This record gives sequence, C-alpha cells and structure tokens, in this order.
Amino acid sequence: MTRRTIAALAGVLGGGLAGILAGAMAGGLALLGTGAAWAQTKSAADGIAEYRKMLEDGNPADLFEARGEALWKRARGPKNATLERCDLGKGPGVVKGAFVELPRFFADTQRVQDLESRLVTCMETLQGFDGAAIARTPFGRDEQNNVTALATWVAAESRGLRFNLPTGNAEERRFYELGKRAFFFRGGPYDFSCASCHGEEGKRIRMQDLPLLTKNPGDGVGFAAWPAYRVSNGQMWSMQLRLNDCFRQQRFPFPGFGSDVTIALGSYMGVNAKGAQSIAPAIKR
Amino acid sequence: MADPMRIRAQMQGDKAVVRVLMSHEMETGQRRDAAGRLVPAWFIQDVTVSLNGKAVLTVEWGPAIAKNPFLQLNVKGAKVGDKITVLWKDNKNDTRTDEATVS
Amino acid sequence: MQTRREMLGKSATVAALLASAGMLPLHAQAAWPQAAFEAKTFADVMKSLGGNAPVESKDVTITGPDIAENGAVVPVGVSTSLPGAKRLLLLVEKNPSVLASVFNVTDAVDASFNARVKMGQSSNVFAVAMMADGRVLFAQKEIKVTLGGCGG
Amino acid sequence: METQFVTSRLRPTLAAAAACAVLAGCATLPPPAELDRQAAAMIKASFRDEGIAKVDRIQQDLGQAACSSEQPPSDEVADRIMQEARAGVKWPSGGVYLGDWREGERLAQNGRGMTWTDPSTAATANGGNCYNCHKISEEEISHGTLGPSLWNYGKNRGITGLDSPTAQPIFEYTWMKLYNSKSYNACSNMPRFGHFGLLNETQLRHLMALLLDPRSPVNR
Repeated sequence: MTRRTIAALAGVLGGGLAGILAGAMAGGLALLGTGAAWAQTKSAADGIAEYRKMLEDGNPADLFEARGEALWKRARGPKNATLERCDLGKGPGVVKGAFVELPRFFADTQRVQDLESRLVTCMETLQGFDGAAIARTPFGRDEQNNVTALATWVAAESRGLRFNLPTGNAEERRFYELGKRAFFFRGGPYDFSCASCHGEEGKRIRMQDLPLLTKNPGDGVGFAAWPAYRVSNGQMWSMQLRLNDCFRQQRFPFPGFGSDVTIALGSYMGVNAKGAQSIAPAIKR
Repeated sequence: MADPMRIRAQMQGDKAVVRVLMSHEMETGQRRDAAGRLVPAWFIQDVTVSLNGKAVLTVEWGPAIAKNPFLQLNVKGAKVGDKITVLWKDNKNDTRTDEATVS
Repeated sequence: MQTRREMLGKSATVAALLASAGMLPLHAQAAWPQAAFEAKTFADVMKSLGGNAPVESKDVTITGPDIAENGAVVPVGVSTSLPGAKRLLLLVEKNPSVLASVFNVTDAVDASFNARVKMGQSSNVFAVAMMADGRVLFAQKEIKVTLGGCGG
Repeated sequence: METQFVTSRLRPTLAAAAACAVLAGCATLPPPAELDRQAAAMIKASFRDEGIAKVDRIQQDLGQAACSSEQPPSDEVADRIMQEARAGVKWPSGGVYLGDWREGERLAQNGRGMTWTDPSTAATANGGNCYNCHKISEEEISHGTLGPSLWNYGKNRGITGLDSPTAQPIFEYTWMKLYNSKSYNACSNMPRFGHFGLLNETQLRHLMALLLDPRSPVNR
C-alpha cells in the first residue's frame, strides 16, 4: 500500500469504525492503492467477485422478507385489516408473479403504479392509512420502512420468474414513452441523465459495473435485482429508494415518493427488462 | 421487540449446517449522527445455539460484528426433525430467541 | 423445512422451554469478557483471556476474501482440524479494538465458524485457536478494503 | 383535509390521459411532440427542493435540452453549443495553467459535491469526481471507465517539461475541456466544471497539473 493511501485512510478513519460510514459518504476516497499493473486489476476484480459470492449465502434481505410477510398478514391500521386482499395486478391476494409485471395500469386508481406505490394504495384503501403521509415519510422510517419490507417480500415471491410487464393498456405504453424521455433527460449542475451512466454497455463507475438499461441487461441485473440489501449502509433498498439515490448522485432535486417520473422510469426499465430473470431481493455493495 | 431471526438448519452428512441471520443495528458507539452526537453502542454480546434444548455453542461478540449479523456453524449428531434454538442478548439486555427444525 | 410462519410463531414459547431446561442461567453465568473486547492488540487480548503467547500454525485456518468491496461487512471464518480447541477467536489487527468474536467450542459442534466483521481499513485478520492444553495457535490473512462506489 | 395519496397524484398534466383511459376511446399514443410536452410537465411536477438541490436544476439550458434523447442534435445546433461554450471560457489569470498535482490527485479522488446531502454549493466543498469515470494514476485501480483513460495524458502529448514548445496549445485545450467540456463535444458526458462554478480556478489548475505536470504520477 502506498504512503498516500495510508494517509487517506488515516483521514477517513479518524473516528475509528465510525469511519466506515463516513468513508462511504466521502466516496471518492479509494482505500485501495497497490503497486500497479494490469494483472493486479484483474485479480482485484476476481477478489471482489469472490467477496460478493461469499455474501450471497446469508443475505440479510431475508430478515426484511420475513418482516414483510408478517406485515402482509397482520391486521393493522385504522381499519385493523390485513393486506391479504390487496390487488397487485393479478387479482386480490395474488402475490406470486405480481412483481415481474409491475409497474402496470390499475383500473381502480386509473393510473400506472409500481410495486411500492401500489402497496401504499392498498395500505390506504384496505387498512385506512394516510397514503400521502406515508409518501412524505423519509425512507427507512415508520410506515415507509414497512413498505420496503412488504416490497421485499412481494419481490421474493417472484424470485426466479422472468419480467413480463403488460403493455396492452394505452397508459402503460404512454408511461413507457414518458419514462424513456425521463431516462435521457439531462439536467442539474453535472449535466447528467440516467443514460450518462446506463446508456452504454460494459462501463463502470469506480469499481461498480453499470448495467445498460435501454435493453434487457441480463438475468438478475439492473431492474431484476431490486429490492436489494445494501451492504455499505446495512439498509434495504426498494426500487423507489434506488431511483431516489440515483437522482441524488445525478445532482437532481428530490423526486417525490411514487412520483410519476419514478413510475415512468420503472415502466421503461421494466419493459426493457422483458425476459430477465428476477433475483430480487439481491445483495449489493 | 426485535425482529425474528432467520435460521436455516440443513443436514449435510451427519452434521446440521446452521446458518443464522439476526436483525440488529450493531452500533459501535463511535459513529456520529447527522447532528454530530455520538450514537451509543448497541450490539449483540452473547449468542447461544442449542440442539433440542441443550447448549452446543456460546459466542461472545464485540461491536466489530457487522450489522444484521450472520453466524454459521456445524452441529454434530443432529438429525432431521431436531430443534435448533438460537438466543441472543445485547448490551441493553434485550434478548431474542427463535427456533428452527433441522431438515 | 419448516415454513417461516411456523418458525416465527414458536419463539415466544421457546424462551420458557429454555428456562425450564436450565439453559438461560447457564448463558447468564458466562460474563461477557469486556476487557478482551476493549484490548487494542492481539497480545493484550491474550493477556485478558489468560492465553499463552500465540504461535502461527498450519492447523488453524482463516477464510475470507482477498478484497472486501466494503469494510462494513467482511465475511470471515475460523476453523481448526486439531482436537481440543476450547475457544476460537476472530481478530482484526487494525480495528480500534481488535477482538471481534469469541466462539466457545463444545464437543457437539465442529471447531469451524463463519461470521461477518467490520473493518475500518485494510488489515491482517487473525483466526486464533485456544487449546485445552494451553497452546494458542493462529493463522492470519490480509484483507484489503476498498470503496467501490462513486460516492458523493 | 389531506388529499388522498391515490388522487393527489393525478397531476393536471395527466388528467387528459386519465380521462382517455376512462373513456377507453384512445388506444393509440399521443404524437411524439405531445409526449415530449407531457414528459417535461411530468418531470417538472415530480421533483421538489431538498437542501441545496433546488428545482431550478431541472430547467434545461440549450446544451442539456439538445442532448436529451437518443438522437444527437443537428450539426447546426451542436456547432452553436460548442461555440457558445468556447466563448464563455474564462482563462486562468496571469496565464498560469498548472497548480500542484498532489492537490489535483486529492480532488480527482474526491467524489463529493452538489447533492442534496451536501451542505454547500461552494466550489471549495466539491471534489472533481474524476476517478468515477477515468483511469488517471496507474496506482488507483478503483476507477471508472465511462471516460477515456487519462494515464500518461501529458506524456502522450509530448510534454516533457513545463516549457516544452508543444505545451501551450495542449494547456489551452485541456483548460477548455475542464472548464466547459462542451467546447469540443456538444453532448459530452463530462460536467462543465468551470462553466457551472463546480471547481474554482485554483482547483482547475491542480487538476491541470495532475494531467500535465511531468512530475505527476500520471506522467511517470
């Protein structure tokens, strides 16, 4: 390790273990600096592949999955009802296979909804929760945390199935078109769009491989991997939170939870992912 | 109350491979929150794994164990249908116990 | 394999069973070794746990990745092929306190365990076996820690 | 009373489309220009201010708007974007292009700045984010590949000393690229560091040194 890297480490880790999180926030600081050479780059990639493999057996997403299942079946909210009659698109109470067909158009709300926004609708209509209040709640807190757990369980019930979003409804096709436009929309002080990072094959940011999202990026990649447990912060991330943090790093303003731009992007990525096998909930860096 | 654990116990040869995931923050006591205040230490200190009610392993952990801890061990002489019980206790004296059946 | 629901439902009754089996008191007796968990060096951990001077040994195995993509979660394992191991330990040399885990081995389990540790930086990780005859044997592995993301 | 989640999100822009679905009379998509308009309205309605990241960030300038689809802009528009970019470049005072490559390396490593979790929009609070996309120093293996490798950037361009005869035009080109990447490529993926005040003159000089100073690890 170089002297420079050690100095950087000392800086980041001034707070001991606290530095892990601080370091993750500081981002750019690379803690790995070795002598050089292409061969080492290759072995670093191999090493990281090995690390990821070791984590797969024992994904803490299982904990959220279990909690989501319990939440689905527990009578809760002002109406003291369960979610067992929630219609995720395949009829009331049908969970298996629902995830790989979302977002889709729902006749009762007259709109295209993704998994999380649909769960909030069910919490509102069946259990009597205030959906707008949930939408305003920061990720990881209170009922928002429950939405993530529910989404994790619903996704897990479609593990191994292939994405096949319906496109028969004109609204579904319109949301796909709007999502495509949002995907290429450049803005913010860095001029970034989704396509800046996810518009070309085989690219990476730092050490992270970037899936090409304008087509099916492959089984268990991109749209077919979220919700996922994030090792770096020990958080469970739904696709809504994944998109939210993408926009943060894009240096955009804050997208509302379940806002149309997030759902349209889901439609675009989901339709593009047709045929991709879902591995959600996955485990990520 | 803490969320349930996830326990998998599967026979491999004459041993049960037990994998446990526990839901816990595992705060080190050295991290600061957004307001700059130290977040107090909060972590699992003791874990006990039992086979049909008899302790087969005790573990002591410090705050350097990762959030939502994972533990894997092999229990000898177990058979399908046996009960594997896991108990943890943290530094606030909260405890959680869950059970799984060996398959 | 039992369903998750069955698994969740049983936990309440289990505590009572354990208590009646005399297991809870046993657990409570073993005081958590605070001084060992506050020790800053391998040697101090040994001093605190009453162990002899450690000797590197091929009979102890440490498993872990060469590179961890994130220090917040690093999968590591400790095992020994030797009979008579009383305690297996995992230590991270460059963490503020080095000791991460103590496994108190019984005859009913293999002396082989996996857990996940936090690492503040690239460091040697030690797998230690404290033997019944007083020997302290160890293996070590350097694990590099990187931050793979774009940050910001 | 709080509007319901379900209904509150039926934005005015979508009302027509929603009605469309109700009547089931229009199974066909609106024409592309109408979809463009709807997408713009959707984006406007979906974001809110958070911390330093205000909604004015999604008001596009020409360079952003013209590069927001799979189709590149016309040559005419691209030329206009590049000309305006070049015209707006502010050259370093005193003609001093290079700072300290060590500071440049620190900036290149730093991926912070301008997100809604950052406290300040000041250039001094920002990193260069360079390693996110580029290989730069060979020692750093955690680098992105969205941009070209910058390893040996100066050396490959024949800069062997600070007074190399070939140096001046390369200094100017590189400064322009860092200041406003649209100077040479209307739809460059690289942020316009000088143009948007993401980095100040001193910081830009440090990055210049990282790329061009023969003593920098980039050129060794």
